[in-house]
Amino acid sequence: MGSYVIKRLVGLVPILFGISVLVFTILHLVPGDPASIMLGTNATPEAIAALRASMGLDQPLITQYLSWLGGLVKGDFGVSVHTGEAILPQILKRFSITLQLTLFAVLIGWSIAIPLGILSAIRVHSKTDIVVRIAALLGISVPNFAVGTLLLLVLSLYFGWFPPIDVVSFWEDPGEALQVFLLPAITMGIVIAAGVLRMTRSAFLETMEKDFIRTAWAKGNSIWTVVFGHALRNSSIPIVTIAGMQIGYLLGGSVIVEQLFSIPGLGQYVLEGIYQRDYPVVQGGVLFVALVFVLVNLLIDIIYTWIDPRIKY
Amino acid sequence: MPPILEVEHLRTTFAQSGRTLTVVEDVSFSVEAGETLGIVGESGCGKSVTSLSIMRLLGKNAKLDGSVRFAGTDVLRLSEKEMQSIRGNRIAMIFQEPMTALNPLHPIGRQIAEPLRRHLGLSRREGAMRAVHLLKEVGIPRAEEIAAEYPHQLSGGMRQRVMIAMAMACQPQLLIADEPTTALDVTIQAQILELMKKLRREHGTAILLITHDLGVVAEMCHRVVVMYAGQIVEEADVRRLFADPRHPYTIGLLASMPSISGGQERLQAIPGAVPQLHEMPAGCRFAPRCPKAMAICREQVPELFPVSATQKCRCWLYREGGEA
Amino acid sequence: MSTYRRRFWENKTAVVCLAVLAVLTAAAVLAPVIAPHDPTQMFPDHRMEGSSGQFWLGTDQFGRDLFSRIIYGARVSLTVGLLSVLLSAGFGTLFGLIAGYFGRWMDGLIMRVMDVLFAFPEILLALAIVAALGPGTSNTILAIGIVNIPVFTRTVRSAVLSVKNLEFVESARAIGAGTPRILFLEIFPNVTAPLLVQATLAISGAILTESALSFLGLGIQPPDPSWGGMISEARRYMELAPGMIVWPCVTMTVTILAFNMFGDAVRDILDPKHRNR
Amino acid sequence: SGGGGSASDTANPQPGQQGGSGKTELVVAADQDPVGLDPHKVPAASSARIYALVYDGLTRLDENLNVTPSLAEKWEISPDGKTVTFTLHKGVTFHNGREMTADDVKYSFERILNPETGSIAKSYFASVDVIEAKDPHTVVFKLKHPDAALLTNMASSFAAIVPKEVADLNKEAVGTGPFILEKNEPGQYVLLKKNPDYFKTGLPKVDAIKFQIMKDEAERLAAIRSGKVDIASISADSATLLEGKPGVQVKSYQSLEYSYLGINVKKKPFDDPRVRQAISYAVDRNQIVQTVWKGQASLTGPISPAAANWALDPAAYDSYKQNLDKAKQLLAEAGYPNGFDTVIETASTYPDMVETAQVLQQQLKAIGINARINQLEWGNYIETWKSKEMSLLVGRNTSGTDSDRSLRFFFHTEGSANVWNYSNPRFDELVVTALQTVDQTERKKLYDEAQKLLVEDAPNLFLASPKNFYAVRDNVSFQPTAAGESIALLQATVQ
Amino acid sequence: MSQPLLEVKGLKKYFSVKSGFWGKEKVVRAVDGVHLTVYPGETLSIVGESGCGKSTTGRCILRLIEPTEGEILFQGRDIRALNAAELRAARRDMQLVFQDPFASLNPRKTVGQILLDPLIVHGIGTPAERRKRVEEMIEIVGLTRQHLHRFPHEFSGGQRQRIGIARALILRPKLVVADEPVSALDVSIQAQILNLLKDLQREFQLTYLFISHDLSVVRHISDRVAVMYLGKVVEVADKTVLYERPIHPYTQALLSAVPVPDPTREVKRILLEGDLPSPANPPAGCQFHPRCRHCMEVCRTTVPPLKEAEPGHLVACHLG
Ligand SMILES: Nc1ncnc2c1ncn2[C@@H]1O[C@H](COP(=O)(O)OP(=O)(O)OP(=O)(O)O)[C@@H](O)[C@H]1O
Ligand SMILES: Nc1ncnc2c1ncn2[C@@H]1O[C@H](COP(=O)(O)OP(=O)(O)OP(=O)(O)O)[C@@H](O)[C@H]1O
Ligand SMILES: [Mg+2]
Ligand SMILES: [Mg+2]
Repeated sequence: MGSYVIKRLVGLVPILFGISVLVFTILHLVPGDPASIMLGTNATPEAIAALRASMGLDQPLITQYLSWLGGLVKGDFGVSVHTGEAILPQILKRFSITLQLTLFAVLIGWSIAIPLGILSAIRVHSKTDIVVRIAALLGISVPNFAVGTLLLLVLSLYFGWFPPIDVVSFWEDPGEALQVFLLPAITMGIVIAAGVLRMTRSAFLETMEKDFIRTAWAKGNSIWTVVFGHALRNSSIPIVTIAGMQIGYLLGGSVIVEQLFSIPGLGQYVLEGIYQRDYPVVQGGVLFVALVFVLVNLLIDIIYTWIDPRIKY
Repeated sequence: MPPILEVEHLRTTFAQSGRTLTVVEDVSFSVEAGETLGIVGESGCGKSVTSLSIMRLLGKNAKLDGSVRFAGTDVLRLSEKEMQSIRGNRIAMIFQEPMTALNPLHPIGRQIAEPLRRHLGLSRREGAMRAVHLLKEVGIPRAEEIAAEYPHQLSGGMRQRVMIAMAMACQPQLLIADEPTTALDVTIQAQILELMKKLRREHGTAILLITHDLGVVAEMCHRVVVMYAGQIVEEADVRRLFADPRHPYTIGLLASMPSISGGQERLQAIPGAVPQLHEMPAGCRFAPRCPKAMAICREQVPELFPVSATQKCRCWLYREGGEA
Repeated sequence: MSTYRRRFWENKTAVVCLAVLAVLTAAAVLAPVIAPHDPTQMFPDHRMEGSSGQFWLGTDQFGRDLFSRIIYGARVSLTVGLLSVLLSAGFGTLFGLIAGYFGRWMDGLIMRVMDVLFAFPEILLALAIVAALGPGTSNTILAIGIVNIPVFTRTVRSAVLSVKNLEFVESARAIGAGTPRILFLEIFPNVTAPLLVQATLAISGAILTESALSFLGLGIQPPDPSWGGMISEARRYMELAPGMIVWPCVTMTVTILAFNMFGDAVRDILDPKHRNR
Repeated sequence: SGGGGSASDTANPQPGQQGGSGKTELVVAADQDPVGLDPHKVPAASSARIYALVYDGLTRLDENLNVTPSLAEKWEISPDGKTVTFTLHKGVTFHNGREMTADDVKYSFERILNPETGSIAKSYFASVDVIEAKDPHTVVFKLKHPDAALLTNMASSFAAIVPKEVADLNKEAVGTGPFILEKNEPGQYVLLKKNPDYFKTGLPKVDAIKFQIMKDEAERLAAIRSGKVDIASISADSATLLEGKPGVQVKSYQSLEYSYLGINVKKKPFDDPRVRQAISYAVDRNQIVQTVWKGQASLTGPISPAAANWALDPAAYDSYKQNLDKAKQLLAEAGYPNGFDTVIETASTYPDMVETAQVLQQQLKAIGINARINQLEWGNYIETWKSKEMSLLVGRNTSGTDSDRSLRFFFHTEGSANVWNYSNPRFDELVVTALQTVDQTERKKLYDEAQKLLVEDAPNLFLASPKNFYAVRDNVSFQPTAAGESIALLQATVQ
Repeated sequence: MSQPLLEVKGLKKYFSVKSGFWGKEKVVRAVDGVHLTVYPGETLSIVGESGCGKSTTGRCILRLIEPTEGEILFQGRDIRALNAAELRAARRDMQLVFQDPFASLNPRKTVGQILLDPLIVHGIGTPAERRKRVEEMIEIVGLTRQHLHRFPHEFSGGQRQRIGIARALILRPKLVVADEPVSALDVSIQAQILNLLKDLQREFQLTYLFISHDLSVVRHISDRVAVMYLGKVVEVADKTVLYERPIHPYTQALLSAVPVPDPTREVKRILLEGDLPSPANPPAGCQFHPRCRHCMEVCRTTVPPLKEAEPGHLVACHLG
């Protein structure tokens, strides 16, 4: 296992390298440069030139890339060309917010999806099943910026409620944080729930047809034992897989939800970076997101071994 | 002494995409305590469905008619809860595929202990100890170690032994074995058949043995029921059946088997194929393939006519109760 | 195939969804005939009105007819959905076939490249591509298309892996068939089912991604209507003119629902084992 | 919201009389993060709204955009107009406790003028030749030529006086202003607290201001409704919604901004003034006012009507009255009787620009001009703007507190923001002369002519100057004006 | 005897299976030195338990998988020396019938297409001729022309197996490797297919390499029988000789384990201990020694060679 993890981590290097090249290339293909964006339509050419020079953008691209990469190898993500702030602390700070939001959203999503998915599978083809399935499909069919806006509107208009405006962490003030993250988490949770529900249902249906489930019934077990003692764990690999994908994606920051609810998460950070052409920010941010994504996948693979003794690395 | 299991006019239908499929039609048989009854028939003739009907393990789309009396009570009339207390306790079952019939994620010992804990209320530790004991009884070496292992770490034969240990855990009165050796190699099959014989001897368990291998039937069973397309076509004492098969299907079946002792230049194949469930012929279901089919065979369903005290046959040839 | 056809007609969901999609497509194709107004025509005196005889679903902030815009929007949204999926399915299938069939370093190389694309946050990738190429329908299609390639590659690859060791592939080799023949005539037809299912799901995903791009200001160019664009524009008028957001949302949801349910139904039809899922 | 990335409204608070009371905090919803806080380097509106409260300039504009004293108590201009002597307010300290002196002023302006700083304010002070600190409280500016805009420009927050000892003002904001930067939490909020030693007694009136970053209009609206924020800038649409609702008041003022359609006068067919004229006649500016701004905007020329002293009445411009026949005729004369195809570029970031573009596109159709809209992501837009290669471009400008900026900066042949390739020697002469003319009536005459000339030549169509809206909670008194948010915040009180 | 059609000498196929990560590569000796000779017109059967390497041997012979070692002479030509194009051409003469009638036909093709494919691949005949040949073939295997337009899933298992046989025979091969062609079928259907195979052999002068684990079927169909155990051939003989007078202890046990459909017969059975060992980790010496009743010291250390115990009867046992 240990060597497996090491091998996976080593395998990460080319992926991250590929991503860094890709990000760098795309970013520099995008028209616009940070200096003129910063100065806007008031700019004078010399002001732009001066700013570019102070941002180090007057150097050849390859030099810029290599010096960035050089820093990266040493664990230095560089500084924002706009504010001159170090990037890594910002990333970590925002990641912690995104992480909390994601976990909360996942919690909401799963606590809706898994019971309903199981229920739907057990009562397959019943009215409950049909309603649950359609609800799940609706959940993935509505754009989430519409859902988010609607939530905000309804709550503020009819209930005069608005989440606390300062984003606090769960470990600082759980009650407050709960309120802060509630709406965005619900907005994200709906999409998560829809995906997980569908997967839970189909995985469960598949498992419930397996021979060993018949064996479990034949032993005289109650439905409770069959479902939770035998079927659940056996269905969990695809569920964990999709959940892992979702978490991986969301940890990259749900750009739209963060934008909608002014959550200063990682997605926003990178998005702003793109808008501002803050190259090091985008490069560092995306790389970090990719790293997290891949690590989450690794974690999922390790969870597999814990779920299923047949899986060995 | 009344039979331990009496199945009467069992009819199992499935509701499927708007149609009703009758898979098992008017099946009646009984199993005495300590007796082994074989059910033989070709793939898809309803052997498994019959056994699952007895256990009431078919899905919601199945409908059961007739009666299945186990030790005097009709299990078809029991509540699900009552049924649960019978399954794995007084009637146990083993299946064809030992690989897939075991939960891949639970250790062997735990799976064997499960019925014990459920039905006999054993503690986790007692269950574990009993499990090891049972593993030894079915001839598994290093039982303590194996109890902690997972199904995928065992060979096919070992897994089937585990299945048997699990089924025998609560000392059931009836064991339903649905093709317990089909997936195994002959040498392993021989081991498993020996084991079943030994357990039968020691515990006096009645066995309902489902198979399509007439060799296994000859070796294991006291009486045999031959099924064709969801119906029982012949029922007989095992010696009678092999010595004097009556139904044209049984006769054809025996003739179409190549023999290990050689001697046939050409096999007597039964022409045609088993009819599909949704296009069952009217009259006798075997009629389209039957060399002796008569006009009546294509129109009316024959009853299970008694041929002798120990033999019944669903064929118009035996309508008068005697030889035709 | 006849059984598939029969199973299709027996599957009510599939038929209903297909009907809905057919109506939508017809509406999109016949937009100039059906739409009561030019979708970009502004009626300054009728801004943000509710539904009326003249404007069936009301008007937007410019006084443009919402009904006409939704119908024309179907053109854009369906085009974006279909073409982008065609793009990603095309490349994804090719890569997936090659990676799955040849395995080894080929597989390694292709899948690592896909990992790179996959690990890149989807919407950011689309955003960056659109920003780099400039906005417009074709670039939106390209961006969404590229973003979806990895999913198709993975789908096809895993389907290939499950098929390539089946005996019929071996038998094709046994009769002396060459690699291209095996790849395209034997294996490919057997990956079409997951491909089709993935495609219907991806179409709805693409429509949603387009709307997200519009939300971020980079979708289809105004004044051409796309549902996503209409919704993101209407967000600001949610209270003043709820119809502006409700109707496109409803249409879009129904469409995506139809695609998704159709995908599910197709899976059921093509895979008898998965009847219930 | 900042228009076209232009400098925020630069204005300085006027000294007030009353003292503050109680522990009061104002929460202001801001739509963007500040991207840095060095007033000489960062021109972004989102930054300027904050450092305008942290720093002071030598002068300040009042509500009516008149120049008033600030750090400079008074000033004297030599008769030839080329020497300006400032007397500094005594006893003014920086937030770090050190007293502000003439050396700081000299340092600040030299920093602005140093090309390496890259300050956009450098162009404001092109006339400055030498700066001398005569004594701790006297600074003398020697000019190359008389500069009528100098004092106004000094009121800009980009001309803030900074302490010479602070190396990086982005990391450490140290000014003399009414508020001290307490905390900057990127993506979340900026917290300012009252400067107890502010040199103008009685100001500011609140103990703290918190700028809460809320990028989404819907969110700002919901926040003000539920009372989570006290002040929020909102759009005209939202203003309609809040009008008459309990708990919230809508405050508005005529802004200095205007939206425009920029035309590249080098590019065919726009090189022909008749084509540009035709476009002007084809455009119904009132419809833009109605549709895009929901009636909450005024017609405008090159100078926003907010600068009442300088702006001409738009009614005076003939081409402002939509006249399709005339437009078609002009097009035909120019050789395009059937119109032509072209592209309108605009920024996706600002919905009003996109909407303006759409209305224009429809209106141009009427005279056969088929324009495709290209909405660009902001960085891309800036690039296009800079390129001088666009055909038509919809944008928004702040016309500036001084007419010199409104005209010379944007349209002089050498003007930094003249990306339209516009060049008219007469116009150049007018605006250069006006800059050096100290007599205000004389100056106004020159500018009047320049404005007319500009509308005639139409390198830009000046479309509408919107009102800006603030939603303000009932318990807050806050009166925004064109002079800027900062002055209003300085005066704001909370019950 | 005549010239052998097929000679297999020292055939080995090792699979390397990665278990664990990094380095821990296990070698599965699926086939570990197989010698076979098949004469024209005869049926040689390979029997043995699951996993003993029967299928791998069959596939290696057709070079559907690359053998690790050994010589495969088909009509005197070494199959292993052929290049890709030659190999494809050579496949006209050697065909394969598969065990699983469900997996061996492409579900997306009609039966007609499936049967046409071999002809197209080898460029045989004009389209009209091809069609004719396909129609003839389908009737030869006992189906009708109407069946050509259907898809495989519309057929029963026995019918599918007929289609599989038709596909193998449409190129008129000399050698047919039949890998458990009847083990998935019911007895009554199995009999039909066995009869068909026999008829076809006579009609087309086919040579069969028949792979099966069913000893009764093997007795019925073969001329000679080879018994495999753990990747090796342990005994080869004429079928009557092998069934009446088996020499290898494994063969004896195997034969005794088969249940006979005769309830009157006393079961006298040699019960083998334990399971088939894993080919990844075969025992040293004689592969069978851990389960053998007659195991001697030499068996633990030395691999017994396959040698002639009597004319035409080869055994790999230290006893024989
Ligand atoms: N749940 C079900 N719904 C519909 N049809 C079913 C169901 N279960 C079984 N059948 C059908 O009932 C018939 C009998 O099946 P059954 O499994 O009893 O056959 P079998 O005799 O056990 O065959 P085998 O030897 O292959 O195990 C088959 O045709 C099968 O397709
Ligand atoms: N591609 C492969 N990779 C690794 N091991 C393999 C592979 N193919 C076969 N084996 C192993 O080689 C051994 C022999 O396999 P083979 O399929 O030839 O057996 P068989 O005698 O045909 O068995 P069966 O009766 O089950 O078909 C088995 O242990 C199998 O697990
Ligand atoms: Mg069965
Ligand atoms: Mg095999």
